[in-house]
Amino acid sequence: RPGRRATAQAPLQAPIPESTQAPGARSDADGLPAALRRKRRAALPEVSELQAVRHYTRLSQKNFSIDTHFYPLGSCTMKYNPRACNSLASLPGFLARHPAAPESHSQGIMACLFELQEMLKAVTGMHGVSLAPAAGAQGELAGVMMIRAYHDARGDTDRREILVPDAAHGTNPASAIMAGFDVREIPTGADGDVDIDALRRAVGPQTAGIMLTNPSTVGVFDRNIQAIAHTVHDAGGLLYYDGANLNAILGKVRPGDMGFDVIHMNLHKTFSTPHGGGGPGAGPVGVSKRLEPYLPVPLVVRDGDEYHWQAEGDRPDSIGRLTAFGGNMGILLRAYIYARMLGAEGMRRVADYSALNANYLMARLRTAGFQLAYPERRASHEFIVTLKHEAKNFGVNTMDFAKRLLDYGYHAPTTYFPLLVPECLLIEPTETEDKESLDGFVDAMTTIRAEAEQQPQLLKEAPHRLPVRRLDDVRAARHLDLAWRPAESG
Amino acid sequence: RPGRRATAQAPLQAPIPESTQAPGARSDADGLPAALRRKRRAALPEVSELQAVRHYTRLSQKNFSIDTHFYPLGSCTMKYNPRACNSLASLPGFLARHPAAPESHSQGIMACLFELQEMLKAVTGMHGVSLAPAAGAQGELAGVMMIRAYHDARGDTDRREILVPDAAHGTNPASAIMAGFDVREIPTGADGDVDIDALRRAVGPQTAGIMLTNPSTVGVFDRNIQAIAHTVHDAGGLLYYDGANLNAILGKVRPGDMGFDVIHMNLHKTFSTPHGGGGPGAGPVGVSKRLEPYLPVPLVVRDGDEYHWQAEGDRPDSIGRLTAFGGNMGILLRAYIYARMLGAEGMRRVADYSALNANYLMARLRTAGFQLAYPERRASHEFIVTLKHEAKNFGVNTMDFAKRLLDYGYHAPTTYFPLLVPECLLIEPTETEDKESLDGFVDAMTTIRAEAEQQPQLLKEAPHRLPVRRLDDVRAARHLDLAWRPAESG
Amino acid sequence: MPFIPHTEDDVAAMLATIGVDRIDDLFDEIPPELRAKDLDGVPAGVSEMDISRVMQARAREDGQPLCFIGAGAYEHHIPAAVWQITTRGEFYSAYTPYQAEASQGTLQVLYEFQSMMTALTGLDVSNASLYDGASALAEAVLMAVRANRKVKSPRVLLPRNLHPAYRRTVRSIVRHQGIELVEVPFDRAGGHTTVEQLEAAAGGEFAALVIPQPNFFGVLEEVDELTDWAHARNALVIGVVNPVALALLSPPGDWGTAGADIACGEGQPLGMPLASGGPYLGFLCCKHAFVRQLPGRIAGKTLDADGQEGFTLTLQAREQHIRRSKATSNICTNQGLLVTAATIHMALLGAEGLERVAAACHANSRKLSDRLCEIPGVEPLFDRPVFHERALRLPAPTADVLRSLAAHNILGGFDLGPDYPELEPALLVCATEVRTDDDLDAYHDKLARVIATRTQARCPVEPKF
Amino acid sequence: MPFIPHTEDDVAAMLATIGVDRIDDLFDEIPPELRAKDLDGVPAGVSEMDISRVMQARAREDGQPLCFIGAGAYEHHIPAAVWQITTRGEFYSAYTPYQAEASQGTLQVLYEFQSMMTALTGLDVSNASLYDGASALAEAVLMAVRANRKVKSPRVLLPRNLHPAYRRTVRSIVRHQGIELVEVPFDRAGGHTTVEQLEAAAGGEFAALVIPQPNFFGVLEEVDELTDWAHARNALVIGVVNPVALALLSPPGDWGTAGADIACGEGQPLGMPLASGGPYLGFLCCKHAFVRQLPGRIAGKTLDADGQEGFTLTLQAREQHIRRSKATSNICTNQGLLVTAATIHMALLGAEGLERVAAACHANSRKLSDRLCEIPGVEPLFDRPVFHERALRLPAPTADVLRSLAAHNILGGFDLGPDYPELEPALLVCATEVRTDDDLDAYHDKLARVIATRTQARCPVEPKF
Repeated sequence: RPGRRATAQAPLQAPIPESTQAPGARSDADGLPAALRRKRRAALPEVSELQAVRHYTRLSQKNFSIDTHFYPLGSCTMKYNPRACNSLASLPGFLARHPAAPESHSQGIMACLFELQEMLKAVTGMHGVSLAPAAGAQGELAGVMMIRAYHDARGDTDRREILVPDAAHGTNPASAIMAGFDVREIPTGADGDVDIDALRRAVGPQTAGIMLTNPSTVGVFDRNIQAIAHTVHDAGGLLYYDGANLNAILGKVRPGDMGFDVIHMNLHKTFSTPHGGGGPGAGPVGVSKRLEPYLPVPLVVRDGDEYHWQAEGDRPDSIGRLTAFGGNMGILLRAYIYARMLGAEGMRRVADYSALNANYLMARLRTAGFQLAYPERRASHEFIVTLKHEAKNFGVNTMDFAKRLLDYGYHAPTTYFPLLVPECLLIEPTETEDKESLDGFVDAMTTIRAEAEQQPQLLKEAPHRLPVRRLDDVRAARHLDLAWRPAESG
Repeated sequence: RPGRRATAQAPLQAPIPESTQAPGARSDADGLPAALRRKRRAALPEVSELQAVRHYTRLSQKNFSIDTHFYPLGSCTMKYNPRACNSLASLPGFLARHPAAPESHSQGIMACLFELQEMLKAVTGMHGVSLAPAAGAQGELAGVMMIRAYHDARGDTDRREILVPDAAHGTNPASAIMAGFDVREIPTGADGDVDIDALRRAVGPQTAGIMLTNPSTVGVFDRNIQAIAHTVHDAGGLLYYDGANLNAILGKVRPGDMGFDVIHMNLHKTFSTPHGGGGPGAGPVGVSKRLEPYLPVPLVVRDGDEYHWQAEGDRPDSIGRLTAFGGNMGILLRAYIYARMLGAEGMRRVADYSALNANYLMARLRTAGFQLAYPERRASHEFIVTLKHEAKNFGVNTMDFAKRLLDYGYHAPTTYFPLLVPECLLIEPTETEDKESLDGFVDAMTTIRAEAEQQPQLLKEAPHRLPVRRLDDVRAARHLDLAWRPAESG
Repeated sequence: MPFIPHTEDDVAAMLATIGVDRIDDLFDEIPPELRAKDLDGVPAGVSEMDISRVMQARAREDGQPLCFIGAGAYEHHIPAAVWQITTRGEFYSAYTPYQAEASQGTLQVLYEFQSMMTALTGLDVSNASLYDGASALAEAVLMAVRANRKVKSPRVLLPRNLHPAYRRTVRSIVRHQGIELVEVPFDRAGGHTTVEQLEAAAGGEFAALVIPQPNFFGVLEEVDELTDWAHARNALVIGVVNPVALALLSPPGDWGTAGADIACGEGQPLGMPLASGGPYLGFLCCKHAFVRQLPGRIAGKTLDADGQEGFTLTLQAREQHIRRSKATSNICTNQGLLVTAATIHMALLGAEGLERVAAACHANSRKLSDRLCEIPGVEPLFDRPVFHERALRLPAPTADVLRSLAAHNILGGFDLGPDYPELEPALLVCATEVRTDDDLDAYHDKLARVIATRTQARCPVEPKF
Repeated sequence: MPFIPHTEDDVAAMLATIGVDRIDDLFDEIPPELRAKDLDGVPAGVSEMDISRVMQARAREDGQPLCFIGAGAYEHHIPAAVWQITTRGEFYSAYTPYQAEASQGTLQVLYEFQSMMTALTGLDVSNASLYDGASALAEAVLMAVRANRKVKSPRVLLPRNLHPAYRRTVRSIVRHQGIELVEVPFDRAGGHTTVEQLEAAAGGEFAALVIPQPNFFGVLEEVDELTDWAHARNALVIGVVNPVALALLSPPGDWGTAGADIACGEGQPLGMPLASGGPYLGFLCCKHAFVRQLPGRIAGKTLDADGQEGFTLTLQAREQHIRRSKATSNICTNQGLLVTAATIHMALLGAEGLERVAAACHANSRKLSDRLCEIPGVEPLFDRPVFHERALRLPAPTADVLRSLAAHNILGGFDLGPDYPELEPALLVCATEVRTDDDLDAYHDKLARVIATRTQARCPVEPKF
């Protein structure tokens, strides 16, 4: 394909676009000892501005994205990212502020952050919120570290086990391990709820807490949540809420009211900050009163009309700092703007319409003959279709289905997660898609199943209409090619 | 195709995106007499923000553009539009300024406009410049109107004829007619220069002036320009310079030095303001001293440290105002920024490298066996290939060639213009394309000629790889469908 | 080198292919005596960083005063999505869609724009834009004279309460076409144009009547009556309309018994920033009968070789690049990018959204003029219903008042004096939906103080020196 | 309804399909007593226009003071193209490229980013970003302890002249992994870390040595010597580097005889605005031997079913969504959009462009510190070569001086006192290429005045009251 790596392949002696030159700059950087200087120029691309613009513009067109495609990716909440959030968070005054600027020159942004903290508290029912974590996984880490700090502060140092349902996101156990805990899995019952008996057997004096998503990753609201909370609390453990699925219940049910002690939120999911091809996210944490001393820094507090930062010195029990400069501020601003545009009513509507879309899509797919993993349950904002019959009867698997969906202009739902459902498609339409999108998706699914029956090869070789055909992941891992190198050196 | 007209087909009772609502607005607009009010709501699209964003994002992807494709479109100077020009001209202070803001609140933009006037004077060798015309064609109109005003002011009212070479842009005669002139065509010689004998025969007491492009639309610099100037001036006529091809000689030769009395510039060509899918342009006019009183208003003048507007009242002999608010200011700002980034040296480089690219591409195409219209001449910034042999031998025409180029990812050159060359491709690579682009274009042309020989149908049915196949222009003109209408009304 | 991609090796190879030694040799057909010596007056090039600094300083210098000027250009809220999409490279850096197959994005946008403008104006066809509202009116006048087959007169009635800059622009552009522009006075009490005044001004035959709705003073005309009057005289009717106002006001296609024949106006309120006056967007719509007299580009829907729908420029036989001196106009480049912005803007707002904007502007302007008329000596200039802006009589010279307000960073409105000396001291004020109650209060308070000072200063006090 | 596309008809039809009467019925599995009553604390929704007004006011409120703070975040010129392309919807609103065929744009960008970072650092492989420089260092520390098979000790040497916020972040993140962070003091005259100090601090075995280059004071470390020293003790070397500085400074891969093993740092200088501290971009590169210990996403080149080249995420077996509790890290979402910006930024500048930026910053900072040291009592704190910023000793309490400067809209630098009380009064200053000579003069003049006032005030004058 012409243009690929054109950037790095251009000759090194090419002149630099002067538009980016720093005039007056001399390459004889005075005072730098020769021994510490670079000997060979780095093999960076050497291209003109037009070449770069054209290259990256064309690359962008090879992506699916919310702005171009329906993206029913379960557990990822791929909804519309309002353009206003981008432009207002990018106002010159916000972009220019240095992270170490004094409070006297920071009241504008601090007001936004403070109000965001307050809104997140209100909508989750938590007592305190820190915006510091840079993404959901970092929020999880902060959350479990706070659980640990809580037990440690009480001298309850034998509580070294975190319970995690087998349906949980992989980040849950990974975060628990990073916080120095052991992980014990709790099975999910046939109805999709946590196996409460298994939970009762699992809790004990070693229990530090449980990490739960509710609605869970199987797309249902765990009806026993109160029993779960009592069980864990009675055993001396704390409840951690994985906010990945908060979109489903935003403003309808509050994690704090369910009995959770600590929660992280994925602002790039529930609060519609951009996914950006894999970040940046933001993973604020909320806590009940007893965990408040441990919140990660910095926090914004208000004193009269003035806002102040609280850092390590002000909060000696804090689990500390998670990034150098306090978090993904530009993302927090976007979430703030989005939350203000929604308001309380709009937040409730998020849950209403994401549930409506999910249940409608589920109903239509069921009618179209697809098998649901939990047919007796309401969908939350997402639900699971299992293609095990299609796999058995037509010899095509979920990945084949997924790749064929790309050909029809639909991003694939989440595949093979949660692991406990075979040939699993986790489907989350979100509230910002219209009925036409959902109906189109049902049509595509139906067509593909007919294709699976009649010409399964079509699925197995899919995609056919994308910039590339199916990519060889095994080869990628075996013959590692992770960076381009100039010809002479390799 | 899904999505087409989805916008307007959505039900009218759909709610408006609240993000765009004016809160507090009531639809009972007080004080408006019922008789003057609208009876039926207009059939505008009723869609959500995501639907609109997705629709227009996807539409954009169906376009070729400089940012995605090589665009060797002769006479159009499709070169890179620097992104900095866009962002700096869009600074909030510039966007917010009302056209009727007082001079006290306009010094910043007026400084830019004044300096742009001065730079355009310097690089064209003209005595005065007005930035008022909104596009090249309006600049032409202003130019010929000034010629008329000049003759009229001298009582020389019988000069009613404008001479135009047969190779000229269609706007030349059209503009002359709008200024109330008659048009007489002057033939082009076999070498591409104006037929000077024909010109000598044509001039007379009826001659108001001549409209010339130099380099001309056949892609050569008219070597007799001084003789032409003398001939016309001696006959009492004035010389009009069509600046469409100014890119070819920017900073190398100045129209004022060639003897031209009036010139328009296409800022969206030579000064790289965006073409925008067909505008906005900007068509400043420059004049020699004797035409200065007639410049269109407004102008910016400097008095000490202050800038002032000059309008009708200050310039009684002006041909007047061409738009309500003085021109395409945002485009003028972009051109100003571009001109400042280029500087004098950069302007000369524009001519140097556009000539280099054109002559290189011409040499390579000649070697590849294509026939040049003027093989003995240097190319200016553009040149002409004639496909008359291919048309005769393979039964494919220039349009077939052009459409097949699209399949290879190259925008077609200008076809069938100028009219005097049969099966004509007017090719202008511009200075911002690199050698790889030009070489790729030669390869595509060569491949297509081989296809023309072996499978001409491939060309005749082209394009094959675009969002649509070849469109039926005749049908479009016969069965006029110029606007979508709600189903109920037809 | 800014924007030049060539490496030294490239240049050497290219020169060798051409067969010359130096780039300058490529200019050897140019008479040497013509070669430019230097470009005094063009400063040396600067980096993107440096020009950024200059532009930021200049943009800041002009500040962002509180603006109550309307007068043909209106500050509306523009959804962020509009320009983020419009400036995508595929729209921003595309050419006129002559190669239709490679331009379906732009072409469909043009078609949608035409559809939306016909929906707003109630007429049959729209072109794909002209330079601005004033030049669109000039083209409308030329078109009407060409199109009117019943009346041979080249006379066109242009009311005095039409925007002064429009009147001047029309005069500039049509002056050499043998057209006579007849000015029609307005009613001094109402600010509108009456049939009686038209009768008197018309005198005899005329090809077309121009009706601005609302007119320059914001006053609403009796469009039905005026339209029928003109039609009864075999003249064509040209409506000059504000597209946002059309969300609430009767569209030209519905005026009178037969509807106006042509509508034109300024598209700026549909998503274009004020931006010192441009680029804006002229629109021009007409009845189907006149489509071949319509200047400018037009997109049409057609089929491709597979029978699939697609879009293309059509009726190009009207245009200069085909018809040359016989074209309907010399226009070629129009305002494509602004069409894109306007189309996205209208799609985002929808009809109800536009209605709300219009209603909010109207309410805000009413509130403003009511507040200002609490100040002694400030009163409405006309007694007829207005839309969106209002002309006020002041108790002190307008220019002085505006200057004092500007010193406090308030742009108080448009001074009617220079264009309408008979109305002095008079001011045209406007408050769109973006002005808050605080803004209105600030204006009221400052104006009250300025006027109090001014009117006191009128008392004959001897200078002390 | 903001961002909800449903019409009433849609809702009715959808409810009928589902078989419920009202949307609220869809929540009937939720225990009623858990249903939220109200959301006090969440204000009513506002329009885009209204929130625009709020945000514009707040952005203005924080002003744009003249900033001479570096300390890990640097104001560089960012070419306009960078963010105009990065915020295109296809990059901005895309998900993590798990469906590789539908994500070739993002994946190729990641691959190019990895290529550029390995070129800059001189190491073999790079991941596709971490949250920021400090958390990247924390991951580097964890990785080094895992990867060092020769030394079992969980001790890691962390010099005191490493950025204080980085030290705190590392401590927060690794605290529960049984890792001991050993602080190494710096040389009080040079500001750098010496082998002698390392020897003394190390005591015994350690898994890794962290070397910042330049260090927090801007002082250059003798990286070759330190690297060889650590390698001789079987420890791994982690370089913490500024990517712009790497255009001029020896890359970690070249340090000492064998090169550093891991390099990490803050990618903000590669096209990210200061933006109050984020989102930024952590990078992490290492030798090929450690690739399976590398946390975070990695893109690789592979072939598709037609044998055509393409890109995909690879080595996912390291990651949490596959390995769950055995993953190399819990990281999942990273900083994809910033990677896009950094990649475009580097492509636009190229190596020479980055060199010029680095050289200009360095020259500007030298000029600044020279100017400031003309002021009596202001002098360099350390005598070793510096890059890009410099620590100064002040003749007056730093906090007071900075407060006075801030009152004049100058942010004079980073106060070293709170983190290094032993250095008080001391200030870290920086002037990147965006600061002009006028800016430097303004700072000099204001600082001279502030210090003059302060030092006079120190004279023992009796209060008059």
